[in-house]
Amino acid sequence: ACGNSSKESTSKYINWQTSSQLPTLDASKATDTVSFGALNNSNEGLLVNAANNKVKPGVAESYKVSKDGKTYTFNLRHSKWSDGKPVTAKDFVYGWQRTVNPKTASQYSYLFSNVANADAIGKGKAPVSSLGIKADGDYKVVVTLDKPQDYFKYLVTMAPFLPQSESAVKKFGSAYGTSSKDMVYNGPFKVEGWTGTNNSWTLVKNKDYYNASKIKVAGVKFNVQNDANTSLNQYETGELDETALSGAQQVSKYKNSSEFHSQKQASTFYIELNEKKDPIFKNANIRKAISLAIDRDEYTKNTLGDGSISAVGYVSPDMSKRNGKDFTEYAGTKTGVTYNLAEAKKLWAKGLKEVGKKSVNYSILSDDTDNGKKTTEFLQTALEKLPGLKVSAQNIPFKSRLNRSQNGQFDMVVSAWGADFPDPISFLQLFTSDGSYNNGKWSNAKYDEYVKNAEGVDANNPAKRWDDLVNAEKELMADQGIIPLYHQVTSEAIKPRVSGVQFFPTGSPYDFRDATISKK
Amino acid sequence: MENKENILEVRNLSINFKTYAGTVQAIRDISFDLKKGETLAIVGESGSGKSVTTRSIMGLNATNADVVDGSIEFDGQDILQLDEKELSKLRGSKIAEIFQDPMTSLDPTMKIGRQVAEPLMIHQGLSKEKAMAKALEMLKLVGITNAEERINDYPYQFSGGMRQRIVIAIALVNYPEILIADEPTTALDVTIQAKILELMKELQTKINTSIIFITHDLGVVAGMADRVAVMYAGKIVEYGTVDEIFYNPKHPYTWGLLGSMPTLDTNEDVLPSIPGTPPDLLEPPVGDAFAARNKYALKIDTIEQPPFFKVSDTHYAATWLLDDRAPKVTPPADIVKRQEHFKKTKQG
Amino acid sequence: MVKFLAKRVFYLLLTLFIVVTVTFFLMKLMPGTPLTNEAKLSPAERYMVLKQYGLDKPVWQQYISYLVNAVQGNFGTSFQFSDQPVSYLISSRMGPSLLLGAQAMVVGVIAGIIVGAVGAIKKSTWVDTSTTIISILGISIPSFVFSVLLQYVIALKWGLLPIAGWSGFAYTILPTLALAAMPLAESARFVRTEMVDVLSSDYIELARAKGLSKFGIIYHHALRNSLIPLVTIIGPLAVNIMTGSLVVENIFAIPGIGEQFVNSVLTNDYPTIMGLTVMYCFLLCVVLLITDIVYGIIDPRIRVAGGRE
Amino acid sequence: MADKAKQLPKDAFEPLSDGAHLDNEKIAAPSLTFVKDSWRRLKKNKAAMISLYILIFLFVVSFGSALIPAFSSISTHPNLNNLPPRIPGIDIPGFNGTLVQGGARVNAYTGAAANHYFWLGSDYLGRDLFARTLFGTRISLLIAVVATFFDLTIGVAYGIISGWIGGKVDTFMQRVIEILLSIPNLVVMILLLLVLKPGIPAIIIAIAFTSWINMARLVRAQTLELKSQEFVLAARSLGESSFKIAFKHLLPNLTSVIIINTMFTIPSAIFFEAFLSFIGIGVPAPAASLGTLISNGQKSFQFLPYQMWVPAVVLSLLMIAFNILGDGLRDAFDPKSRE
Amino acid sequence: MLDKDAPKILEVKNLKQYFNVGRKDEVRAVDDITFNVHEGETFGLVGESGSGKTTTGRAISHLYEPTGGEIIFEGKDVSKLKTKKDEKEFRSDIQTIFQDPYASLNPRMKVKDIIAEGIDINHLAKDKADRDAQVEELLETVGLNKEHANRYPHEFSGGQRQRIGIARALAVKPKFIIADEPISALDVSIQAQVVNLLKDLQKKRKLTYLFIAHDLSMVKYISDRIGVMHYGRMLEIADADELYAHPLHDYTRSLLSAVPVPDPEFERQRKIVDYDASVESDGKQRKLVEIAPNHYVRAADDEIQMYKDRLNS
Ligand SMILES: Nc1ncnc2c1ncn2[C@@H]1O[C@H](COP(=O)(O)OP(=O)(O)OP(=O)(O)O)[C@@H](O)[C@H]1O
Ligand SMILES: Nc1ncnc2c1ncn2[C@@H]1O[C@H](COP(=O)(O)OP(=O)(O)OP(=O)(O)O)[C@@H](O)[C@H]1O
Ligand SMILES: [Mg+2]
Ligand SMILES: [Mg+2]
Repeated sequence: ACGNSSKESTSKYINWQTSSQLPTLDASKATDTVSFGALNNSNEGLLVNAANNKVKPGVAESYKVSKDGKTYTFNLRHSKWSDGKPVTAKDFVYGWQRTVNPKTASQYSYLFSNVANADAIGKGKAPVSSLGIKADGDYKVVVTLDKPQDYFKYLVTMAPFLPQSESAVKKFGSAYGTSSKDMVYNGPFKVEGWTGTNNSWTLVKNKDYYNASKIKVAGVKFNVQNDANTSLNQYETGELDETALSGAQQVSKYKNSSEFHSQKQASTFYIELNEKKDPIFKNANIRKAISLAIDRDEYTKNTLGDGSISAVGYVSPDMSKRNGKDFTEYAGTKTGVTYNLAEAKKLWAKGLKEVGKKSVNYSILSDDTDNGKKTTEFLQTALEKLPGLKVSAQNIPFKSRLNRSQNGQFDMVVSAWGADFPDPISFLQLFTSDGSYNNGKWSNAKYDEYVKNAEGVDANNPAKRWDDLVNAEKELMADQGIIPLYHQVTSEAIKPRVSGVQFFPTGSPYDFRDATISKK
Repeated sequence: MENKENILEVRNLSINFKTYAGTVQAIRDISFDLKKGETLAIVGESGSGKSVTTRSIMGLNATNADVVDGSIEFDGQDILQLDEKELSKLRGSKIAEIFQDPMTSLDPTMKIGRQVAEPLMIHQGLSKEKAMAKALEMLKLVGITNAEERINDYPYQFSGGMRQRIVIAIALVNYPEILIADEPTTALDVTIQAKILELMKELQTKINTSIIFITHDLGVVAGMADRVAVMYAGKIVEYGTVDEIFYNPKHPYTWGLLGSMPTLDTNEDVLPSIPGTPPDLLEPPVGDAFAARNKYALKIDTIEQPPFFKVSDTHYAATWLLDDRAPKVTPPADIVKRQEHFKKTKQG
Repeated sequence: MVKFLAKRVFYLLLTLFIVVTVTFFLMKLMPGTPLTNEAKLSPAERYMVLKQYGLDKPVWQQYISYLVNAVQGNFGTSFQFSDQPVSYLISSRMGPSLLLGAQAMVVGVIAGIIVGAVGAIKKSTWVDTSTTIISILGISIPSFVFSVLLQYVIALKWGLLPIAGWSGFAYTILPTLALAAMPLAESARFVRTEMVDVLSSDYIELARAKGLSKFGIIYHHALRNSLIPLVTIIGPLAVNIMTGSLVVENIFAIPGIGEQFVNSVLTNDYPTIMGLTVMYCFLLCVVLLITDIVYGIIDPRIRVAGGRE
Repeated sequence: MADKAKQLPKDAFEPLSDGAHLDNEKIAAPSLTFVKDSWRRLKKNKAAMISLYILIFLFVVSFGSALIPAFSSISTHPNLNNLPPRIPGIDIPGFNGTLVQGGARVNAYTGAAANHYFWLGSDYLGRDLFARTLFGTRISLLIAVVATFFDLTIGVAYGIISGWIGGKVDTFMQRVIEILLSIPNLVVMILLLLVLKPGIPAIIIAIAFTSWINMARLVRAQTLELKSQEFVLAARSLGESSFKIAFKHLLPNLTSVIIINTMFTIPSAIFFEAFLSFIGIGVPAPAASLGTLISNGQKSFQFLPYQMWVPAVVLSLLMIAFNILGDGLRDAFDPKSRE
Repeated sequence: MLDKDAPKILEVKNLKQYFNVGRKDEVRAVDDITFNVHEGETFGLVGESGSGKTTTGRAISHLYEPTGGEIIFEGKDVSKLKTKKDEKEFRSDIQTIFQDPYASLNPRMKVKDIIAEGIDINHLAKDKADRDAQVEELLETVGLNKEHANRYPHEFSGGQRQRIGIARALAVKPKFIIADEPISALDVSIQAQVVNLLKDLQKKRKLTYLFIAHDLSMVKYISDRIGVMHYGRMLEIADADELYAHPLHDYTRSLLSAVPVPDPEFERQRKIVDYDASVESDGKQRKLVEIAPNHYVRAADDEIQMYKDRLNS
């Protein structure tokens, strides 16, 4: 079956569906993918994300990294803001300082923590001006890091690292970034028609963009559409050029169609077991038994059915590569994610004996989204196959779930982590003993060591660092510190007339600068 | 008075109602006439069929009513055969009705002027202004003080007596030939009732309309009626002139009615009363429906319905007691007293 | 009348005060802050974020300032939309909801009156039965099912109207229909009962005795008297529409307040939830107040009394 | 005139043996109590009776099925998911296990599923939709029962107290109701969700807060009316205590109002819950109400329409039946509709 | 019949009963009325609708707290009954028969339980059998069959219901019965049944009646003395025959002139006397004055002579 691509629009604009509203255009305040998407398409940072885990020049025509990996020098091209003012090194300095400044209350300032003095500034212990970014003339930016950071090049593509025009920020004051008018742009597109709260906005080609001649589409119209049926209907009648496919049926309808696009997200869903609250989970056999009892293939294929793939480990595949080989191939262990009910039962029995219990009763916490509910329902039946385990389900809104995870108010929780940038460390740093997202309080000295080395001694040695990361992943899986479930894959249908849209697993989800619309 | 022409002739009217419980034989073969300019009172206890009778004269039978038989001749046409359109031409113009309860029979949301003017606009095709002017006149006629101002008031702003006057104004505004008054004063105080009755009599002479007056208050009947028809269980059991009915009643039911209502100078220790309750019209008894409550009942009453016996040219009663074969019974003392009184006045 | 009004306004304010207070303290019981990546922030940064939302002060101070601000129509800043005042969020999304609500109300109530009146006039016939079925279906079929069917059949299969969105009158038709079903059914039912009563009242009998035609009776006497009490259910109907709009706006992608409410609930945007709650109550109170006043104006019986039981 | 009389017995004109026939106070009709009388009238109302039977049927089947293991514990078979209805021996499209896919009707029961029969299809976890719907009906009815409970306790008590005591107490209680009334019940629910986790307790509390208001108002109005009735005055002048009057005289006379209103509370509670489930704050998985089932079904409505139709039809049936029965009871209890 | 020297069973002194005191819609339903009722007599109360008759009756049976004045029943001030026992005793001594035979019986109770309510409250029955026996006897007293005990009120006609109401009142063996328009809602033919029953009971049980009615002919027939009320005030009190023979107050005259009499002859001669109520509010101080023995009229000092003249004319 294929999507009988009934109608197509003739609009010069690409009509794009998005499931949530645009919260802000203020780079310092953005926290979500919709904002990131709008910002990265309407503004340009030093570097720009490119396909295959690469970066390409943005406002910086070129850059240099010092030997010790601590100093980055970016050479800027001559380009303009949409209000006609030139984009200069000062705009980057100002933008970064503004984000790090605790007064701004940016929630992503932690991304800057390797930039010199950033942490001290964040704690209010150093002046903002001491941040490790300096303008050398109008067109050269020099960044100093506290310690080498192999993936810094990815960070500078992200929205919080975008330049910000001081004059614009001053001019718009508190309204800055709260509507498409109260903002200036230096990217390939400008945002128009966004009042701050409405359900649609448009990325319109920015004629002041230095590379404007290369931009082939007039723009992209975004429509917020929550209801999956409605948006599919709109897609099929040609009102939309793109729609997210949600649920098994929508996915399978388009799976074999040329309109089908799927994008692996750098995001993994996993179960955390609360070792602090329920010491029984300190027992590795128990943890392994739980993992082995879950048939992930059945789960992703039959229950989720939205194209997401069974977990191959913790770090998601197709995000980070070395020598053309994916991280998961290096880490290549399936021990923590296989299904073997017989073995599970054995381990479970053994584990129970070790902790001296006959039967236990736990709840499993998850989001109240569709998938969240399906997940708990599935896990409930799957885990109750372990004799003596009784599971109840709890589905609550995302933020409440987050809160309860962090406060340790759970037995088992289904968490998800999406990488901020395409490097395994973005995943692995979570589960160190003192990791702030280590909600289950799993603790493993070897693992801690590997992660520490990757961030420290081996930071400027890519090969060793890579090994550290691979070992950390192996250790995590071997000890079953968490129980990975699946890696999220988003699927969408895109009309054949649209091509050239670039998708990314982290940061801004899409890039329209190379998009084209074929005329019929 | 005797030779006045009949304006309405009801013949052999029988009406049934279909209900969940069965068929109610509400009216069973009644016939009567109404003469021009006279007032005919219909009396009888509750449920005897008074309202059903008048309703069919208005052509306003309930939806579950079934006219089994009979005719109502008015103006050379049988009202029962008219269609809704022809009926509505009659209603409010030739035949009008005053309802029992003045508190509920006016539209609470319409100004009273308009309510009085409505029949004029419908039947005479008058413009609103003209109709209102006439309505005003009528309201004055029925004694609404300050009518000019009050014409724009709503019903709730009037007292019961005033409302009844308005209802009368509505009924009379087209000078109907027949006015039906179904217990028009039961809901009112005696003093107000007296005034309303006075007013009706006055207006009747002015407009020369015939009135069918329904009540169970024999006092009112005595004051209002020229002729009286007594109904019992869906039948007329006695009719005659008002003097005949009050002073020379022949039917034991009429005796009972009269006796049970003390006059200001009644002072017997025990009031004559009619024992028991009226029959169930779902299954009217065989023979005389009144037999079960009649202490003068004869055997034949349980076998055969009594026909009308003539007492005088104007006076008929349906009781076997008037049959030659029947034993002579002495009516209750109270009635005898009346009869004596009657004889005296007739002579004197 | 003035006294009556003053009293009602006082109760309105009291209600709002209670609602504001209850909401406020319930929110306070609630875990969660505007922070998404709380764990990664330094205490200073965390403090700054909290300060930005005024969450750094003691609860009673927050309460006082919330009250003071609420009086001025200021409900703080949304968690979901950074720097966006809740009042702006509400006001900018009010338009579509009000328009839809009003349209649905007008369409629903008028159609309901017709359906109900016809049913009452043709009481105990097949017409009555079918109008009764219409109103029972309207009450019985959930708006979300009805919306989906409308969209599927009329927009998708027949292609008569746009599927969803908000750009012009055509876009309002389906959601209006979906929303109007409930008021239609409710008012049809109400009008029918009321009219059956009225039609058996003495003054209708008198109107018939006056010789009015069937139409005249209905038009001049029955309708008005059966419609006046309809005003009393306008309030509950308005509530129905408010709740209904939550679903309908979502399905038809209408940038209205209902859609925002669901979103805010799902994203734990407390200031917005509070603002919307207060606003819903306010709207409802105002609707109830207006219906009371209107009732007094159009029903002559209580015009002078200035109030009703 | 009189001579058309037929053959009469000889003693026809004798008085009836004195007074014997005057048994005037006899009531011939069989004694019909109010309930019997109303029941008789209800029985004449076909639609209401059918509704009553449907409701009884749904109650019995949904609660009865809880005793049958196959229905009470619903197992998941992720590999048998999303199968359309198939009933053995029936070959009508829609019930023969076929499905329209990409324009063609195909048999969905292939592979592992070949030997299974899901009479009303299966859901995304391969659960039997029939069993799930019964379960959902059970939950929905349960919520209805709870709403009824609050209606009958809080609502009735509040109404009686307010109306019966009157005066300042009444004014105060009416103000409270006015305030409660001007808070949309969805808002109540959402506020509750801030403190409680979503689920049946939260829904029940929300219903407890709001559902009884209508009942209280109706009961109060009726109480006020009854209060001035002479039979209540009679009881008072006999020295009956207020409490006893409320129980012996008011309550029995309120029954029809109460029953009728209950018939309308039930569907609105079911509806309210369904609505909450639809916007995602209803009963938590794996429990499901009809609302959750519809909400789930609606998401794949275009592909697996039966997943929405099955619960939607049951829900609508419940709503319609309760409404019609309510209407029927109103007519049956209404003294005005007496013949 | 009237025993002039019979002791006073009830004294109403300056009774005031206002509603909604202090509000805009204050009603002075009963405004300073005084009268006595002697043991064994029937005191009739007439007056137009809204004149305060019912309110007077209810105030006497202590269903309202009087705004002012005293009600003394058998020497005890009704509003000062302290103990439960006194209260109970009082409640069973005074009973009311209501106007509306439909509204006065609880439609959801069996006749048996309606009648026995007073028996239950006062624990007058030894056991269930005794209770049934008492009910049966009461039914018989009011002319109904014992088979009726298990039926519901709606199965009875108005007259029968009224008799059930009477039976209920009699159940507690009262001394004093307030009959508030007990026959106004009944059919003419039934009215006599009830009136006869009341008279009969009075004789047999030595009851005292306060008989309230519209229907003056009936009031005259049944009452020994009559009080005429208007606008919450008592305008005239006299023996029944005296009142009819020599009505003194203009209002009484007007009322009498309006009574329809079932006698065409009489009716033809009838003249309605109008009454202008505004004289009552001319500001003059009026009180009940005994113009002739036992004949009281509400009069101002300067009117006394006029009334005396009227009496003798
Ligand atoms: N629409 C109807 N359906 C069934 N029975 C009816 C209907 N209308 C009247 N009846 C019955 O017909 C009989 C006569 O009723 P009608 O109203 O004429 O009595 P009435 O003499 O006017 O009594 P009242 O003095 O109480 O007004 C009664 O038994 C009544 O119950
Ligand atoms: N509970 C009450 N609250 C306010 N006003 C009342 C109340 N009870 C009676 N009234 C008013 O008191 C006045 C006297 O009423 P009451 O019932 O005593 O008159 P009545 O003489 O019995 O009249 P009717 O002949 O109509 O029975 C009337 O104006 C009535 O409206
Ligand atoms: Mg009648
Ligand atoms: Mg009274």
